[in-house]
Amino acid sequence: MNLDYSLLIPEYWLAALAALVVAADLTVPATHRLRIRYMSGWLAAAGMVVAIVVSIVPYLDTDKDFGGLISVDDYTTFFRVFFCGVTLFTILASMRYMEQRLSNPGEYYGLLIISTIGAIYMAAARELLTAYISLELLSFSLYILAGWSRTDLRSSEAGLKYFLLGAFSSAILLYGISMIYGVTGSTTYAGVASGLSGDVGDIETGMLMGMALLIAGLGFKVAAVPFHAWTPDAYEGAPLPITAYISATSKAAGFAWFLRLFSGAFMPIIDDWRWMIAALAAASIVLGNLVALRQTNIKRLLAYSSIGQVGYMLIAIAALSPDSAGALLLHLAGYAVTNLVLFTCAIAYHDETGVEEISGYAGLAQRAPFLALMMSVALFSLGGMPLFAGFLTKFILFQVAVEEDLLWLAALGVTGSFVSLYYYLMVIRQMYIEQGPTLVRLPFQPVMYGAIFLLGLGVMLIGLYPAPVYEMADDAAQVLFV
Amino acid sequence: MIPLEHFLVLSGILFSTGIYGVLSRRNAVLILMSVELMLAAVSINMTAFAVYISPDLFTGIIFAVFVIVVAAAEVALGLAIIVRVFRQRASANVDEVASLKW
Amino acid sequence: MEEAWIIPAIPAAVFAFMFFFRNLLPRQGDFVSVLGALASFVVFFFVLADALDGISLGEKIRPAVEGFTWLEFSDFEIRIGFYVDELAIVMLSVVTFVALMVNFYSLGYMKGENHYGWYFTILSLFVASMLTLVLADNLLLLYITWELVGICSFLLIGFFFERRSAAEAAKKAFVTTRVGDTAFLIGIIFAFYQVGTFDIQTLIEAAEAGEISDGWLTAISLLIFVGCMGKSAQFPLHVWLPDAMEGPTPVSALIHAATMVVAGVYLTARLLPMFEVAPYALDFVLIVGLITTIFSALVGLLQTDIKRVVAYSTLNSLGLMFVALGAGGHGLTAALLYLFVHAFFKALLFLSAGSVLHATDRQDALELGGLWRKMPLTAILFGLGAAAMAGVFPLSGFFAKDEILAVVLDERGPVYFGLVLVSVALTGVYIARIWILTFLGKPRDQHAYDHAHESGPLMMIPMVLLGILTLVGGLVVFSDIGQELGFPGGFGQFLFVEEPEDFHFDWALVGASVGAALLGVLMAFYFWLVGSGRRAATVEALMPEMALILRRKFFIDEVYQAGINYVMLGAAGVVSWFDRAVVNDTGVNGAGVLARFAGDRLKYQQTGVVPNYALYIVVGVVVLATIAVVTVAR
Amino acid sequence: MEDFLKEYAVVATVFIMLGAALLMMPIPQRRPDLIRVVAVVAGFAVFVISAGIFAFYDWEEGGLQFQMRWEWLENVGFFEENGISLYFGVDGIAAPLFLLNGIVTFAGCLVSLKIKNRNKDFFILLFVLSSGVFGVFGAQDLFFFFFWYEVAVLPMYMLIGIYGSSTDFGTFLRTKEYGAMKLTMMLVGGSVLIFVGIFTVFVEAGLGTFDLQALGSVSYDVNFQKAVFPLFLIGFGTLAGMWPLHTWSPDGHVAAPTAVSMLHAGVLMKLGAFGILRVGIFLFPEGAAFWMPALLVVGIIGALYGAVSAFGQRDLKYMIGYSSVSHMGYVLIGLATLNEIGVNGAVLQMFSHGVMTALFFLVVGALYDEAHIRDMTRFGGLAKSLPLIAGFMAIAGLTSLGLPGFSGFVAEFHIFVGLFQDYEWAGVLAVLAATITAAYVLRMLAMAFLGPFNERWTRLPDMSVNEVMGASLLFAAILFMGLWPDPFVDRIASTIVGFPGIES
Amino acid sequence: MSGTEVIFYIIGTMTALAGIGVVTLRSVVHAALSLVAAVLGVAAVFLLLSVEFLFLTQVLLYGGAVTILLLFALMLTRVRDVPALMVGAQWPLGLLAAGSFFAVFTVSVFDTEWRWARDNEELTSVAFEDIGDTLFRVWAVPFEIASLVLLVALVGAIVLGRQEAGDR
Repeated sequence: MNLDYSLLIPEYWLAALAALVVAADLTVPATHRLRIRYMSGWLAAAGMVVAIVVSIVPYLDTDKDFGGLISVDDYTTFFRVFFCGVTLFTILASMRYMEQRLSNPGEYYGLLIISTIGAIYMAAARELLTAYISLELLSFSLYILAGWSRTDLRSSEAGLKYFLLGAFSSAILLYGISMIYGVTGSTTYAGVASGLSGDVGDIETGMLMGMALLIAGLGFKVAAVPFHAWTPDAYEGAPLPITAYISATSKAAGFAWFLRLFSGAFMPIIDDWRWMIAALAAASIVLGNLVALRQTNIKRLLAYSSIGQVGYMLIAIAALSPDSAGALLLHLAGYAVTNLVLFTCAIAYHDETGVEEISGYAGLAQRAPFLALMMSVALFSLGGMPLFAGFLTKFILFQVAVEEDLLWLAALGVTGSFVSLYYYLMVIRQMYIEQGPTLVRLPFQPVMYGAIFLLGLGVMLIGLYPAPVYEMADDAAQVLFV
Repeated sequence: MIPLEHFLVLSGILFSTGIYGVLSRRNAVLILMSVELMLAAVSINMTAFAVYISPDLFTGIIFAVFVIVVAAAEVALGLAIIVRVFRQRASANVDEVASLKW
Repeated sequence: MEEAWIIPAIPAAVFAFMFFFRNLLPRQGDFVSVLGALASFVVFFFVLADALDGISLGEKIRPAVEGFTWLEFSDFEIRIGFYVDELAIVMLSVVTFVALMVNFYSLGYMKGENHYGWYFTILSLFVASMLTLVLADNLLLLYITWELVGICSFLLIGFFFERRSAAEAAKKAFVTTRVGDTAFLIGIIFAFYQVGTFDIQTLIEAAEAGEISDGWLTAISLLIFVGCMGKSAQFPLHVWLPDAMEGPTPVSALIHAATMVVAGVYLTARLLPMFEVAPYALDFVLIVGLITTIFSALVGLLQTDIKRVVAYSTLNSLGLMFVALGAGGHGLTAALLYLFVHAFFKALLFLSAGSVLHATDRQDALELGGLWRKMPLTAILFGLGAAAMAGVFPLSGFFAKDEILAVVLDERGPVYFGLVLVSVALTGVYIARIWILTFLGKPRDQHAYDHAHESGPLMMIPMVLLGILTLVGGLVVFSDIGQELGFPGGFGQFLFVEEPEDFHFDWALVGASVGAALLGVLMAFYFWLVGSGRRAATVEALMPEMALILRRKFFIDEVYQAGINYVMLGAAGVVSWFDRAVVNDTGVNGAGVLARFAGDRLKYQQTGVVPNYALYIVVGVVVLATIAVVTVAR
Repeated sequence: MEDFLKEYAVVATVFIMLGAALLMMPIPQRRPDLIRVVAVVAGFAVFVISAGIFAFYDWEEGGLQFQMRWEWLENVGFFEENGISLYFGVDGIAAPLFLLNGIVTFAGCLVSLKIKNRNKDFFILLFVLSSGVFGVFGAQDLFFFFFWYEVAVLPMYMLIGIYGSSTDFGTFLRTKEYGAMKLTMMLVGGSVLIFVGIFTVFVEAGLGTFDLQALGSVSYDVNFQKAVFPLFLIGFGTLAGMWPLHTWSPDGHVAAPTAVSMLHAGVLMKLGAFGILRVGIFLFPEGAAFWMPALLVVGIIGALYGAVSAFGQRDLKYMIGYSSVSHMGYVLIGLATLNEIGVNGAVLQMFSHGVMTALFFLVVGALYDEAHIRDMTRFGGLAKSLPLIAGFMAIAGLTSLGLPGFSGFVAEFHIFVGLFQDYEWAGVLAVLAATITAAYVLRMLAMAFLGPFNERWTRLPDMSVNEVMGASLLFAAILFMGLWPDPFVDRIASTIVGFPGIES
Repeated sequence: MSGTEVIFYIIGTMTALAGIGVVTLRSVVHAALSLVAAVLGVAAVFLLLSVEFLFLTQVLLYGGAVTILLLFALMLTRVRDVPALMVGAQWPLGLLAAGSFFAVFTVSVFDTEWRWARDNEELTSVAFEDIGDTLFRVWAVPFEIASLVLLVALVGAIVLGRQEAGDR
């Protein structure tokens, strides 16, 4: 048994960083803290940069496992960078928001960082218990973060709902895991797979029972219909940066687990569960996009839109193959970057005006052209328009589905994406067409604008020169199917 | 020896009861208690499988240990959240804490 | 003869030049246009001399074919080609001459109008198009120029566009002829698919050789003839022509006398060999011509607008030409002769009418009268034209009408002959009537009368020239005179279909023809001059309904207007409604509304209550699990 | 040097537009003069380049020229050799359309110089639009074909929404937002089908590449062709204003600002027809043969329907909008003939209608900007005080009714001839539509520009110098094709002859 | 039926009844006590499966700490205890859903051939050392993560539970 702890350096660093941030916040006296503005934030951000470096450099082309529980391979590396990146930008986007509307910065950043560990291990785990416990680590952090705001009543309500439903769904998930364990006799993915592939006869109903429960639990995590109901409420209630974080990390972590688990463990019986995923995908696309048509709050709109997006991503799971995994990773990357642009813009605007309603965006193009521009870029990208990431990643995603004979799902996905364009355009309409109450320019925010610019470049990069990212994603995906 | 299925049925009863509790209770604490019931059912399942299937590796037992630990942490965290909501709204009934909707 | 292309090229170049530079030139460049017309006219004589060189009596000139490929696409070729034969030469002579006259006349008539230079620009384009039309060796080029002529007429009729009536008349002219053109175009394309080319001679040869089935041949002939009907204002597509009098008078002369309206006659004449082969085609031509000629004579009886009466006389003449063409036999010769002389006396009539108009600013004969005292020369010239129109011996119109009557009698028998004779008599009535009303009697509008004066030399010279030609133009039928002029013989010996035709008087026929004409003229004198028109009023009072019908031109305009109002605008209304209510509001918006409605309903599943959410989860699990277990369970 | 120019000419058109848009972004809003300079220079540059592409397309050689290929995604995922490449090339069909877009873009720049409010955003969006159009015409890779196609749709919403105008019909209101949204949604909705079509083609071909030529070399199963062709037909047909999916066109074009109407009605609608030809018929000749009668019927209905609708309009722009539907009906009819003459006519009509309708919108825009109404019944006799506007309007109108000497005749005549080859009955109806066109064009001219002068408009200024320049450019193009169509026909024929599925 | 089996069915019935009590009893305190009973019943089942370690954990953690926490929570959040309103409006649906889940689950349990399960063998208890050894050797990483989970829960409980100035 290989217990090479050096494989886990990035996570140890993250844990240490979390401790450091909390400790710094506790120890530096309040008088000094005022002098070093955003101290905790900058510390955490710098630490995340280190974490990204540490995640990449030693592990290029590594393919090792830790005790059969954790894999450190291209896939893990991909998600380490991914999650650390998301956390980094969330931290950057949080700084001003934190100062204005939240408290306890040390704990806040600490929890963000620790939740990153959970997300990474969900992607890296090769065993159900490890994955489950990582999931709980991530979830607990998010429950707390969602309810972080003391000034906003909605925040604690969101935390409560998220928590209660999360606990409920994780019980369901566990029950599913137990059934799978019972049928296959193992909790490692490889063990499950061999337990299934040795099966020459019919598939056991117990296994399917377990899968239904497991899919429900995972579906909750990624917010697939009908397990989605927490999403709009949690998105709306949570502080904006946390909404951004949930939309990127929580979803991506769910899919990271989804991919590794389903490709590693359930590939032998794909024909028996494909319809479940396909059904969820279809339901998500339809419900998410339709309900989003009638939303007035930007967070809620994005929540429903993200439900629709989950539908697209589930298509890749339904069409599980090495190609589809690569496509999904690429799409996740594009989606996360796009979403971060969108949310960071929303946060930047919120920081200045406190506006969350879509109608409050009226006249943004004149008040803050840069924000409006980047927000439009992100919205168009989400709507699947070219020049931006969304077009290419969705294109590849759906193409993969068609390769696996899921033409109807791909068609539904394209249609959903078409519907989604309507409500994205409604936001753009507010920003560009409607006249705002004032034409006063919003002040320049260097940190936010810098972050938005970088992320926007990412959106354009994936949209216009996707080869490097796609190759990385594809390499990462190949690992799963060896 | 008691058949495995009987343990599973017992856990199924507990799990279903828990589901019913979550679906029908209004008080957040009671919902949490129902979830605990479900987790207990999970533990039974895990342990029974572990004992009947792979006693040498007893993965299920370890799993059950973790489930219990997580459940405990969950209760602690849930308590904090519920109490906080209660402080803000003077109610821990979930249908009264429903300002976020539609 | 190979240089015939120069004739249209000159006015075309003038047009292009004037289009861009007219405002840089003195007098807005009118002299360029006049010189261009003159040059064309001169070049025509060179071409004529070349054509006549070395042919003797009974010989046809060797047609010259000249041109280049404009557009080629696999087996589909569009040529700009010129074909010069006798027919083309007759037309060229008419067009170049009248163009020159009108140009001159316009110098005086149009002086001081707005857009003076623009007028001459369009005039040049018109002349160029008309000349090309006459020379075209293929149907497509002919169609192109046909359309160009149409648009020029639109622009010229609408020249005084600030008058609502002028604008409407221009529109009406273009759209009505366009209806005919639609059929023409279809006919051309059918012909293309039958013979694989647009070449006119090839088409005729194929038709004569029987390579085209009868059905196709009839279809092609009739479709093309419908085009001719539009352009030559044959019933029922005649409505535009009287209204076209809204244009400047020289334009009326140019369009209604010499050029555009005879384009249809020319085309029918050009394709006559094909029409003769096609069943029913000639009969159709004959009947349409007959209807038109009688119809227009009847309507002309009670009109009072000078120019309108002249316009109806044009309809009348055109109908006669088609009667001649449709009669067969020597009809071609007769029709072309009529066309040739008609150009002179009709131009004369219009220019005289223009002279009156110019002098008095009145157009309605009821406001005029007694003008011969103020404008004797005009009165004489108008009278000359009117007499020629009526067919009074020995004016040019007489010879032509005589020929036509002879042909009809020979080929179609006494019934048709009688009908034509009626038309001739009616012509005598109305044309004499208008002359009487205008120039004789007492002035009815003293103010107009007082201001009346003879027009200036720029206008009078062309009129006098035309008057002389009206007087002597008919003599070309005589072989001796033809030979004196350098032709191999008289008109019928120069232009013929199968064999040269020698002109001879059939005295009975002459008697009938002249008798009918004179009878008409005398009736006019009797009713309208003697007793200052009280007798006419008496007759009118006897049958008021009849008079109303005639005055309102058989209500055809009203019917068409109703057609446009109820059918076209109605269809537009229905389509608009369909477009908005069905396609847009139901089809397009409906989908959107449906989606939004679904969203509106679906969003209420988000109740905000945790146990509801949990219920969704459980239902999801149970459904998934049930389906899975039921399908797989042993 | 020449090779270099030839290789990069097409890329240059696309990226000059995009580059100019990028270049404008940092220019501050308070320097509109600078923006105008960039816009005109870029517009002129692409005009010159596209004219060069048209001129130097060697029609005797034919085939794809001006080729350039950059690998974009290759040997990754399911992509194999040449998976997706930024592959440009110009064939004989695209060459005139390049010229068209160059002309209309430049003319659009010229007339847009007078925009004062947010002109920076306007030009950025306009240039993105134009780059997309160039991209589609040049794309030889199915993915990028669609990519640029969507790029061209992308900026429309904002362009119309911000700079457009609403129309009050008395009983109901057509707002610019509505027009913009409908246009965008319908076009994107159409592309849903194209999306699905592309997926299936890629899988069916199984080559792992989107290279259009490679995909075209596969012979697809006939039933597959029959099933998939309608996706492309309807998808592209939506953009081509195919009845009954045309309703975005009148409302959208009316709501749009001048330059956008020009580009959209003039060029963008051609993308649809171009797509049907370049992708639909090219890949699925047998499917096309199966479905073409349906397209023919729809095209005829569109031509008549548009003409009759236009006849009933009082709003000048609506009349033009419906006339676009009618004329695009001709294009579709031409394509539906599937013979060389008819398809040739369709491509000619694309060009002809492009310049003609651009001229229409330019003139109406010039009028509307000053008069602020477009109801033709409320004008009258404008030819007196506004000879330029009236003149250009008349030219556009006459082109539209197929007057010989102008481009419309050449195009429509080809279409008619092609149509009569197999479908006489349809030919009669199509020619009838041309007659109705004459009726409504003349009705419009008579109502608005002829007749007694309405004194209310005494102070209305005529077209500005910029507008006259733009209009003259378009007029020159109309005359060029009308008087000397040979260059066009040669180029188109070099590709049409031997094009899959098109008979002689 | 051996003694073990009798005991199992008795304990099982009691546990199930206690569980039903948790979700049906109108008094929250009764429900909490019923939960204690159910948890202890589950502990007894662990014992029957001869997993003493779990039995101990269950009794200590659940029977002790968790229950007390829950009672605390109930006390802290109880302003009014109106028994009639303990159950939400959708309880019939809940019953239906839970019932159908149980039905499906039972069918699948009896339908499945648990082929990995040993038959007719005596249960051997698992030694504490073995559990500890495995926990820290094989399951070291999950263990560490679990520690983080506990830490997070702790920090979260403190942050959320703490009253601060500006709280609403």
